Amino acid sequence: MELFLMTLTTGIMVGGIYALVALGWVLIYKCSGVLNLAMGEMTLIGAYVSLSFYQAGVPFILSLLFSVIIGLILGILTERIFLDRLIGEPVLTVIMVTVGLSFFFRGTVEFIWGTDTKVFSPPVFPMEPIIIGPLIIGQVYLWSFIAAIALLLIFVAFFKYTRWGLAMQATADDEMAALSLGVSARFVYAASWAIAFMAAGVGGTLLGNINGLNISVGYLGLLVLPAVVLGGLNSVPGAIAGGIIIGVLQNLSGAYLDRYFPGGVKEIVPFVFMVIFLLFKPYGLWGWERIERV
Amino acid sequence: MKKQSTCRRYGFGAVMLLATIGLILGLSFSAFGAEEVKVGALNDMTGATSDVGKDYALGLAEAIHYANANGGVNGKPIKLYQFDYGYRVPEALTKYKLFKRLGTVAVLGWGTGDTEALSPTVTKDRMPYVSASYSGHLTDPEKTPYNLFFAVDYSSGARGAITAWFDEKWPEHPDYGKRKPRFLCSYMFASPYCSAPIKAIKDQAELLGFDVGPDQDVSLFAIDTKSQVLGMKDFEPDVIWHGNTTMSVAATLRDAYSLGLKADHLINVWGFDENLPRLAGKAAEGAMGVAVCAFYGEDVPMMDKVVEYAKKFNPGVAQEKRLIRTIQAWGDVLILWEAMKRADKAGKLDGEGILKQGFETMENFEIGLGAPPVTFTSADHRPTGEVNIYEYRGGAFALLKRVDLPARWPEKWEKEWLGW
Amino acid sequence: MPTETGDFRETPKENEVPLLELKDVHMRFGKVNALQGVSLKIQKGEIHSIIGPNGAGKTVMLNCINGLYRPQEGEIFYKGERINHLRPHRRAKLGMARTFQKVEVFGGLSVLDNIRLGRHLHFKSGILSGAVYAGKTSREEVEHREFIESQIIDLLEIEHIRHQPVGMLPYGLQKRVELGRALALEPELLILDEPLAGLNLEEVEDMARFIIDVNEEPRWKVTCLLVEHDMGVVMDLSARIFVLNFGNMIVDGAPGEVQAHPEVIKAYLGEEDLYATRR
Amino acid sequence: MTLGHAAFLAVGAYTSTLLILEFPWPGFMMDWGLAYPLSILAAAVVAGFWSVLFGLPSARVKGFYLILTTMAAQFITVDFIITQYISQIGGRGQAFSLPPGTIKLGPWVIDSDLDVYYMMLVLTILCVVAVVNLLRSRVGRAWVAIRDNDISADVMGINVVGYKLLAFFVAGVIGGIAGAFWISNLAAISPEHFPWFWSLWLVGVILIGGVGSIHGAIFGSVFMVVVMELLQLGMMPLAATYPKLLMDFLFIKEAAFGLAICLFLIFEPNGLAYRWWQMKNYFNLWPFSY
Repeated sequence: MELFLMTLTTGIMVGGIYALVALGWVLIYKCSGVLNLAMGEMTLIGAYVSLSFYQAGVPFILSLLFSVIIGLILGILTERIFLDRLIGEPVLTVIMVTVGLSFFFRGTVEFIWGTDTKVFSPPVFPMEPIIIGPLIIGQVYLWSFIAAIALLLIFVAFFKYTRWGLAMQATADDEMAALSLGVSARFVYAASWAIAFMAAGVGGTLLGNINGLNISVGYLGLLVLPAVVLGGLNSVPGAIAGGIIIGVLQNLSGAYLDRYFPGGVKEIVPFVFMVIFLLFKPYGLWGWERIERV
Repeated sequence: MKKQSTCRRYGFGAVMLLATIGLILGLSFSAFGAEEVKVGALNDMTGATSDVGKDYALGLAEAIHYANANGGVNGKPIKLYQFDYGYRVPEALTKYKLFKRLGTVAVLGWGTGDTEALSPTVTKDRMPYVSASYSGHLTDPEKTPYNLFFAVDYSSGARGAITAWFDEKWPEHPDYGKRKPRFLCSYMFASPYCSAPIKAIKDQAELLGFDVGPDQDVSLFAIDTKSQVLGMKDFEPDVIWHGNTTMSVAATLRDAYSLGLKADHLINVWGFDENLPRLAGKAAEGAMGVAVCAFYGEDVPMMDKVVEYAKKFNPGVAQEKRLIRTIQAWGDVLILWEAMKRADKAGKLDGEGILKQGFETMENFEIGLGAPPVTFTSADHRPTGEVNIYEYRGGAFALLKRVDLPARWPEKWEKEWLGW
Repeated sequence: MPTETGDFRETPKENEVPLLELKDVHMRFGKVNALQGVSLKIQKGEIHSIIGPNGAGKTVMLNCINGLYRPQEGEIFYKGERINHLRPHRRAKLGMARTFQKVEVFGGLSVLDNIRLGRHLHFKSGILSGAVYAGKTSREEVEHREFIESQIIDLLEIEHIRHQPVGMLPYGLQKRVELGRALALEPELLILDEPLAGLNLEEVEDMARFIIDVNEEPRWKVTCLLVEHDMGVVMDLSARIFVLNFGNMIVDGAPGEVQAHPEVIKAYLGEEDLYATRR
Repeated sequence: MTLGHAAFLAVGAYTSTLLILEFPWPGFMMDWGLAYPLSILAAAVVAGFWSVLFGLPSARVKGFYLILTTMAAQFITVDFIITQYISQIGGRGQAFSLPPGTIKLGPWVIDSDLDVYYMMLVLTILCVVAVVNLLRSRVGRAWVAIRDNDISADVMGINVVGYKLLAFFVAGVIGGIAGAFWISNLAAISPEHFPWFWSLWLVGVILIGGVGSIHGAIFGSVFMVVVMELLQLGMMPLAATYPKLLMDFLFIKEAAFGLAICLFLIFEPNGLAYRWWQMKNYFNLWPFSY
């Protein structure tokens, strides 16, 4: 029972970070219809940027902020340089461009930062565990979770209550109508990439704080795909729920299934689950079901 | 639509032309030098084990420089072809073929997976393959005569480590004498490096009367190991064997620390170096591990040369960033060098000569570097049975215990433990 | 011509099993009720039309008939056999073919290939012989090519364009190709979703002629189910007319009856100007 | 489009290898060199069915979701089943060694590069001919129809799900054959021979060559391999002297590869096959431009 509770809580905590990255993914998809396979590498870039600032002696909060700002710039640049020219191209082409981007980003990251594990030192969050009743929680997890949730709230508020947020929602719903109301679609696309980059950067930084940072954080970024499929591709609450579910699922299976299927169950379970889930509920938990019209 | 393409078509044609010319030039390129002894080296500078591989690669090059400065192979300089293969078996196969084309007399290899995969091929090619994989599987000359290394093999090392903990740490435990010590292994199941000694470990744990818990699978790349650590906690072990490399061992130690797991840690050769405390911080305090030679900068014979060459050839790499891996690289180069010198003296500087007139003539050969003396015979390629266990405490590595396996279990060492 | 069909329509054979029958079909999309208990009988050999204002659910009804949608309630019978559970391709095998409101041709393929695709069901060769190609497969290809050339291409008068990619053709010809593709199935029931929409006057006449041809020529004798806005043509061609409004049936009867029906006039023919003239 | 094709290559290669190494062949079959050809057939069939297994979701989903399932196929097959279980057979970890001389086709021992090349030539021609023929027969037309417009294909009596699964099967079969053939050129196989990168690389090849055409695929692969090999050869003389450069070069290569795909897709969305078509037209119409 204790094991169960512990895995459940850690699952939820890591899931919060996944949710943050998944949110960025859904945003891009909702606003511009781009299925982004470079999300993992975007996570990496953000994480490495803030790590570099932190190692250079900048306080953590500030370096996180710098990373967010750089994410914003990179997001806009990426959209302008690569994606902007592809509006109206077939989905396949756009997906492959994001795959190309992921190679490009990854190569660049490896070139600049190498492939070694790097850690935030001195640690940002103290390593001593917190004990709450029967639960022992690492402070890193707790703080990361709190930060992720706070950011999620900020993003949601941004969409609900700001002018830009509303403009983005409008574009996502009906591009033509939004255009006719004077919303610049190009602005919205760029903004969605910028926000996705920023969210990924924060998510990456938090993940990097747990045990250090190496190229495999990019793989964790890939996990957002099962998460968003679970939630339905175009649902923001779905992405958040999906992220948390994937986090929990991963940890539970790691703790329990590993005995019966030794080997990397933890890495593979989200994908297995995704395939099975697609068979029975193709549009996710909250996705729009498409009705074929002829 | 067609008009605008004309100029682009020429551009495209030009590219193709250039490509063809480049291809021809590339094919006609070849490098031959007179009277050189060619040695190939496969290193991992970018892959899963690059955390330890890069330093090893630097060490190899420096050690070759040292060998050449001291006469090479009886006057013939050694030419080193060093390639990064990213810890990928396919790439290792390709690079090995390239070495054969280049005409190398021996190869300095790296990982367990690729070394084991290549072993039938190197046996057929009679290519001495001195690798950084100290897998026990490679020590049986019946099966893998051309695979060699200078240090204690993983299986023996692990046996030694468990024995050292049993001798030194268990008696201090409050439960000593009341119950069996609880023990489990954490490693990447699918990695041949990690799984190579596991059978021997289980055997040794049984021999010493341990209670063995379920294995935990931790990927070499892992940075999040919570569920595994929670799985370990469930068993409440007294001691844990970590079979991975530094990156993931550090992650596991951190998670064990932050999730409040109270146990001692025993770490395999490639997970135990100066980087471990850097990555794991406080969590590394008290960690024990196998070290096949002295740590960088330790006061042992030859260390002055190692430091001198490191400063001379790689001044860009800070001294405090150099690891025990450099010393391990030196160890491999030094025995290969010695074997080549002996083979050359016997007038047979080829694969078979290096094996028979080189390696298999070594008896208690002292490499220096704090490594135990090595012996190879035509029936046993285990270099040594002496295991050094170090402990990290208070910011420094200190020798905890030296376990002499052949002395302690002579029967088993002689008859049972070869080749796994 | 209308008089001839007029004779036929006076004697509906009540005792015969209808070719197609819908019984109390309901179709909902979320909260929208697209069809609310629609029933329909189509007898062999007739041209039966469905009319109704935009959004009445005509296309939904066709989609239910050939299996693109599964109605939540109600039953669909084809030659007395319940076909609710069958997927569209199985229904095609039973002898249903259809065209679409917005043409759904394979734009990248040539006219001939498009029609050949329609012959899909009549090809027998499997994957292995397909890979070898020689022998059975190539013989079969030749046979069907002959059928297509002589029967369909001749009928629809599209010899001159048969090697052109369909995507490049004008809209009217694309519609014709689509009809040809449907005919290549040699169907018993041909479902036509607004075959005349978007055509110019001359093309409308051609198309109407083709429909009558396939309905009457002994070689074809195809029963037609037609959805159309062009009231003039509908009144001329149809043996029976089914009027649909907001998912409900208003009336199902001979053109004369329908025209006289007060509710139809109110719901639909009142806006006669709008539908009689082509947009 | 699949993002997991390496998985099917892997299934083929492993089926073939396991059959050769572990299956108790009667002595005469080994002597006559029948083991390898038979194992190729088995590999084709196994890979085909394995592919169908992952094609099953295509009954319900399409487009991006399908791409995701193929991606999952990669992770499940290669990173889990093969890495964790299949390659542990025999208890020696990751890689299966193929001792030289194991691969025999009848009396013909395939162990030099030239042998491999001849065999590849024969197999490639056979596969290309088979696929070309398939595409101009009933099956191929049905696939094209489904690709272009699955609804009207369905209405025309084409069993859409059935044909999709058939397409998966054929793709798996060809992947299986390729995988089984590949082992003839290797001294050992390991899961690392089939990374996800490879699957993506294959898609990249097809996009650079031109989507949906066979000669596009051939152009693309020739182009990519030549470029990569050239880069490799160009680096060789430098590598000996500057290992650090070699390391960085690997990363630059990766980044350049990504960038190349992006640029290709942006500026040459029709691929090399389109170029070929243009050139053909150019010469056909020469000296007029149109």
